[in-house]
Amino acid sequence: MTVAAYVLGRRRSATTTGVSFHSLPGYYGSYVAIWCALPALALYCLWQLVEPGFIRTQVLATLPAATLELSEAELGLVYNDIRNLVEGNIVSGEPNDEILAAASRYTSLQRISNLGITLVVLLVGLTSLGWAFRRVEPGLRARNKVERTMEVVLMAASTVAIFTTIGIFLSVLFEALRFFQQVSPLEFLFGLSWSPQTAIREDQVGSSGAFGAVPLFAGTLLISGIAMLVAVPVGLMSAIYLSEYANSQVRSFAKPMLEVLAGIPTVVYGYFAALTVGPLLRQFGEGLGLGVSSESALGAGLVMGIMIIPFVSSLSDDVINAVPQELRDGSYGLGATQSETIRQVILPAALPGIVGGILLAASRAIGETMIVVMAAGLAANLTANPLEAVTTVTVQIVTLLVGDQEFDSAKTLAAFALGLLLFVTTLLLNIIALRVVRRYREQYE
Amino acid sequence: MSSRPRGVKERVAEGIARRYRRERNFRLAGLGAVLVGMTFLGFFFYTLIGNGYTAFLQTHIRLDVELSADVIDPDGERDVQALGRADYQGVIRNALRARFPDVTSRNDLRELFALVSPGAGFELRSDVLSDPELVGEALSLWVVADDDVDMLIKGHIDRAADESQRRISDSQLGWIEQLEADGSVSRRFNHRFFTSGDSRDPEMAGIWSAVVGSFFMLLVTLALSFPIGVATAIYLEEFAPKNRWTDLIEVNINNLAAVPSIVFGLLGLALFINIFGLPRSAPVVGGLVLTLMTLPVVIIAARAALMSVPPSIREAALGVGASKMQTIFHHVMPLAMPGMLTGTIIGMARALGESAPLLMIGMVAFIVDVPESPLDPATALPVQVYLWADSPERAFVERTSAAILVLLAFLLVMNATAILLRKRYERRW
Amino acid sequence: MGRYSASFVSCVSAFGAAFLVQTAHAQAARDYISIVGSSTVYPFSTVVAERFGRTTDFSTPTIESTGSGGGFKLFCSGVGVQYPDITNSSRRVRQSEIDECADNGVRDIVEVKIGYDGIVLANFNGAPMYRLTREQIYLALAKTVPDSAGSGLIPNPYVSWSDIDAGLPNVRIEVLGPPPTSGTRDAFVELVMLAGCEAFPVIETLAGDERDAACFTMREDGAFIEAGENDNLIVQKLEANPTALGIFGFSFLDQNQDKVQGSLIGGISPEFDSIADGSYPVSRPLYSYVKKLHVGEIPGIEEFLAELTSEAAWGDFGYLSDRGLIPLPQAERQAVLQAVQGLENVSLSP
Amino acid sequence: MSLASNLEKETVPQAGVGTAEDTSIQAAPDIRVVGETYRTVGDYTSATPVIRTRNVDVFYGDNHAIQNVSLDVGKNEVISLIGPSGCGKSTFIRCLNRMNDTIESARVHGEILLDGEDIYSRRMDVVMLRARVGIVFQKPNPFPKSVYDNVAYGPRIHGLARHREELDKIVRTSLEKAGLWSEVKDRLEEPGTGLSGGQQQRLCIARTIAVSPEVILMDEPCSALDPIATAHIEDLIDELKKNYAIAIVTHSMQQAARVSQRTAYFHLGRLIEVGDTDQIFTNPQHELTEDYITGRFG
Repeated sequence: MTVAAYVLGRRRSATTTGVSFHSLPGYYGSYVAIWCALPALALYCLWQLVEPGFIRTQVLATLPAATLELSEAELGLVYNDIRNLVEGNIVSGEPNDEILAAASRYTSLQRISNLGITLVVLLVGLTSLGWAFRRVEPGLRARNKVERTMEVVLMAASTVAIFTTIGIFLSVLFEALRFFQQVSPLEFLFGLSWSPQTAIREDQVGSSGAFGAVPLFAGTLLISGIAMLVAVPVGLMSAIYLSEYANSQVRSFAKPMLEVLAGIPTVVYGYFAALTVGPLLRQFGEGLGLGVSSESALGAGLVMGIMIIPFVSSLSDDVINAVPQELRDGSYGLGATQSETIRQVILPAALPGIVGGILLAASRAIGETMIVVMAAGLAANLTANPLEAVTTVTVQIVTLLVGDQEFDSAKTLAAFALGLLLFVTTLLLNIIALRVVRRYREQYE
Repeated sequence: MSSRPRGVKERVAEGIARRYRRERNFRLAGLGAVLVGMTFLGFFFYTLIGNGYTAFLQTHIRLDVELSADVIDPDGERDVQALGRADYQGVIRNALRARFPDVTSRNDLRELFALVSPGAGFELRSDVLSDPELVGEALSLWVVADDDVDMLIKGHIDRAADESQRRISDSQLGWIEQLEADGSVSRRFNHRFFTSGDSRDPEMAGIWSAVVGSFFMLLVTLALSFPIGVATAIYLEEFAPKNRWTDLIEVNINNLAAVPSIVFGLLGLALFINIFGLPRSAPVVGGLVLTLMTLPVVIIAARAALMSVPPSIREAALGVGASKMQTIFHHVMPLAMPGMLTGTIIGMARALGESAPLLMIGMVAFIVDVPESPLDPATALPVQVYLWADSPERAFVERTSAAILVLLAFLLVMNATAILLRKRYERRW
Repeated sequence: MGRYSASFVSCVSAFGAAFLVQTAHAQAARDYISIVGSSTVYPFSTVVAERFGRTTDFSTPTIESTGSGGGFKLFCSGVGVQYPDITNSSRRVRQSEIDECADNGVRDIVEVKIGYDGIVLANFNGAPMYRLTREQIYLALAKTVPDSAGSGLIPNPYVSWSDIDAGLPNVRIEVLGPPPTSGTRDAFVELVMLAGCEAFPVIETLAGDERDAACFTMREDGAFIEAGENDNLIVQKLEANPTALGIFGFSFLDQNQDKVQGSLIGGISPEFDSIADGSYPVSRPLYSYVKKLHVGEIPGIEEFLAELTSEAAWGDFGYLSDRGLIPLPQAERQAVLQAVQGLENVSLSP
Repeated sequence: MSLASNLEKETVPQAGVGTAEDTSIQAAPDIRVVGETYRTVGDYTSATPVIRTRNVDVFYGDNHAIQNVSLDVGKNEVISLIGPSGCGKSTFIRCLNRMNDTIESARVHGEILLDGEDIYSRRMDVVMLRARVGIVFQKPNPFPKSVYDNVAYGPRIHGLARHREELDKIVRTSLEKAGLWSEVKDRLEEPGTGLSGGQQQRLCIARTIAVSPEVILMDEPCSALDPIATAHIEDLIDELKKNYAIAIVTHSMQQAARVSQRTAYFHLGRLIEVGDTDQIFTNPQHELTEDYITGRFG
């Protein structure tokens, strides 16, 4: 099958190349190429979708009636066995004659199918090519048509985001609704206590189970806030230094190096936060006579801040570079120092972009999972004290989802409700942020 | 000059020292910020290399192994099936017994046999299968030591500690010291770490299947997120009318960047596995999930890059009669390419290091066999790191660090490639 | 002209096509066993799988670490190649899960009890070893405890161990343990907390629900720290924080003897033999569940089960015991083996 | 590195490019001059110089953009610098307040004195220098701030106003001097970028005046403006010369004739001729000047 696809692909590209030899300008070439490729491609894809089902029906039809009486699922297993045989994999037990017969049927069908689709695709490709080819004449507005096609493609690409959102929404919605049948939404939204200590086994009833999401969101905000306090100044100052002060060698070295920070697996940061920063802060705090939890929000926040530095710096760097040189000249011409120019002219001009970068970084902080899973612990304290342990929404989602409890218990379903809530919250935040940035932009552009 | 307010020069002069001080401080703050980032990076590398470099070496023990034909190939036909079934671990055990003939009690033998990795027999087996001529010969073979022995030799186990506080018993220690004394213990390059798949025996475990899995996943991610991301950015920035619909798309994109990665895992589970029927643990699903996750990053960066192309370029192109599409593809896009690449790299880096969503789609799995296509079950490098980090065996600690080092090496290569690309594009105009 | 745009279009469409073709090819034949389930069983199951893959001609099974609940969810979704064949669990299957399985056509499930996992309380071995009783642990970790007069329940007032018993060290109570979603936590609560709390007469006077709440609820004021399920991390945190205790599986204690020491519970030290003979009180069984309908259809399941239940694997000196799994008693092994060979259906009735 | 800023940075050196390679212009008649032996025609000194330059050479990398130029800018006068594109006039005035410092590859040799002090000496502070020698650029470049903040920017950074009233006064007088007050007095809080092109340029002049410089350099201040706006600016220059020394680079000979008292003609990085504006336009001494004035090239 793969070989057939490969041969097909090559033939198709060969025909396409043939077309672009056409003496008319490239647009006519593209036009014909699109006409040649798209229908054939569509047909090929369609066939790929239909074919397995078709072959399956045909192959199973050769099996004796007794086998066919099995349930659909079990038939699937038998069929899997046949295909294992065909593909030369190890099979379960010695194959009997029926299975062998079915396997040879499978092989021949597959051969026919491949041959057929090759011919059909070629035929369709050639036909539509011929049709398009004949239409190529001076009056044809090939460019408009090609460009229209491309615009549609571009537009289609932009809807992926919408579909993703809908997909996410739907995939968490139903489970979340089941959760809300067990726990009232009001308690979930405004409850000040989070303690999903309900029993795992049914004969262990009675432990306290509180599902108030407020402490989780407070914890998330606390940790992200600390992270932003680290990342924004450091990231922004790095961006400023690299784009305004550093010479090109330093810049070309330091910028990618900082970007590496974004690529370090979050698991590694998690270890670093849990094993190095956490205990360090604890010792330091004890030295000062403060009770610092070894899972303090501060530790997780600091490390998370380091991680998102490149998100702030990289994007800020780009927007700072995009500020026109005239503004710098204007400021220098008045006798401003470089730092005055940066603070009072460049930064205000770059602000919308910088805010965008910071928002992206903030989003990353809120959604970050592994660092907090390892370093922030699971204690849902409602506190603003960064030295205490807090937990975040994402930590709870992970813990609840990979736990050992039953899958339709309120505990697991709570993860979906949290996911939904987080999703909706960030959506609202983003809408607000977009409005703010836009208003700012309208004012100064 | 009469109308100039008096003392301007003096007033400027008055503040100038202070302003220069601030300038210097500001500059230092900037340098400091860069240094903070670099220091952390340096620190990370230092710790990782410190912890991980030993994983690239592996302790081996030299044994005189007799591949007696009676044991391995009793039929004498050199039949591959028969050769494959033979007890090679037994052969190695016999060699150990021959080396320490004093050991007789059952418990002591158990401890003695534990010096050699359980994987050693499998390696001997594949040696013999690839060269059946070996049967009947006596070889001096460097066999892989057990992970506990490895840890001892590398100094992670304290020899002076009380017997109850180490994994190596006193008698085992004695045997190892005997072996060391006659030069039968050596550390050699750990090629298995790079060529084999996961294993529960740390000395046999490697990253290759995870590397291949990550590669397939990134391939899918890059192939989808870059074109879709760039196309979306172009559409939104250049074509889309400013209306509620595009507002909606824009809010959506920003929002998706904020969605916790594990939620993407939930989506992947529901959509790709349950609805599309794609197999679990497959890199193609991982790639699709990571595509959705990295798309917003790519789109946002690509839009910023498009935005920073001066309008004069567009006007110039439109002015010579290019269509809008031509203007964008011939002039604007090449100029915006460096920025787009930066964004894509950040996105890909994030995808490369991501493990949380893969949990939901079955990629947090024990995979020994190296995947051959994006549809075979596979795991990914960060997941491998995560799994090893959670393994009880001590020897996985250094392997975890080493795997992270490899991951970072890939990342550096990616960044370097991007820099080269960026340079090329920048030179083009 | 148009070269860029044409290549761009073809690029995008080619990727789209590639994606579709991939989708169509998705249901490739599966020739390996698919195992999901508990992260506690994972380290044991993987060893068996690896041996199996090495010593037979079958492919090495893939094993996902999804948690017991997630494992059952997947396992019970249906019969067919896209569903796993075996799920591991650190607790026994629930009736509701069996029902859900049956609803989806997964009628017959074979239960394999593979061994015991000890749960230990351990601390850094540079610090003094704790000798605790279950009552003391209960007093240290419960949210509400009986007051000194023994007349009612009060919020846990104990700050340091010496507050509970003058014989215990005067250090802050700090115990790192698993979250409420974990089977380890569940077992710990039942085997330690419940046993500890029942020793107090005042508990007996409470009604069922209240009594359970009093016994099962862990304190939430920072003395008991839910530290996630990564046991290695707990071990390393203990090293960084010598006064704290941690709750984790025996295999991690076994591998880290040079770093941590297990506390004595009721005078018994958590050692292989004491757990195996049942004198160490805190251990729980681990299970694998097999989909009977897949046996004979997915290659190698029977052989895998044979490997799992071979003496070389789960026996007293089997390789699983090297990894810290406590073997079942000989007689129980025989019984399980028979049930597995006969592919007997799981039944929850005791 | 962003493309936009790259563009900006690269256009500047181009202003001074073209000396050696541009053979078509080199083929123009009778350049009698090579290297050291060259002398500017006319009197380049001023009786009351604010800025004196002697033997100035500017290099961009290997490119010799300004060669051996000596010229004074006198008090209360407008001197205009004319010449064909790429002749170095912009480069020259950018040297006068060290704006060329911002270009990495630029090197300046020779002597440039402001009130007798060498501005390239170590003791001269560039911030102080630019406060004393203001510059207005070709393209209006108001900051993305309000009109008020645009004008107040200079006084603020230099600490010229002790309190708010003083600052208000400076802003107001500057805007009045720039002839903009009546137009913007009700929109002081609106963004400066929202004004029309001519207004923006006057805003930039007001911004420069607000620092009370001794010299104002203008680099083709009207080239991006319409005739009405240009007339405004020219009136303004006429007004400003009472208080400031002004050097203006212009493309337009008519403008030079209208606003300046002295005119300097640059050609391929050399100062060819300098003299009273009337004399230059009516009776140029040098052949090149004559050719340029009469429109034979340029």
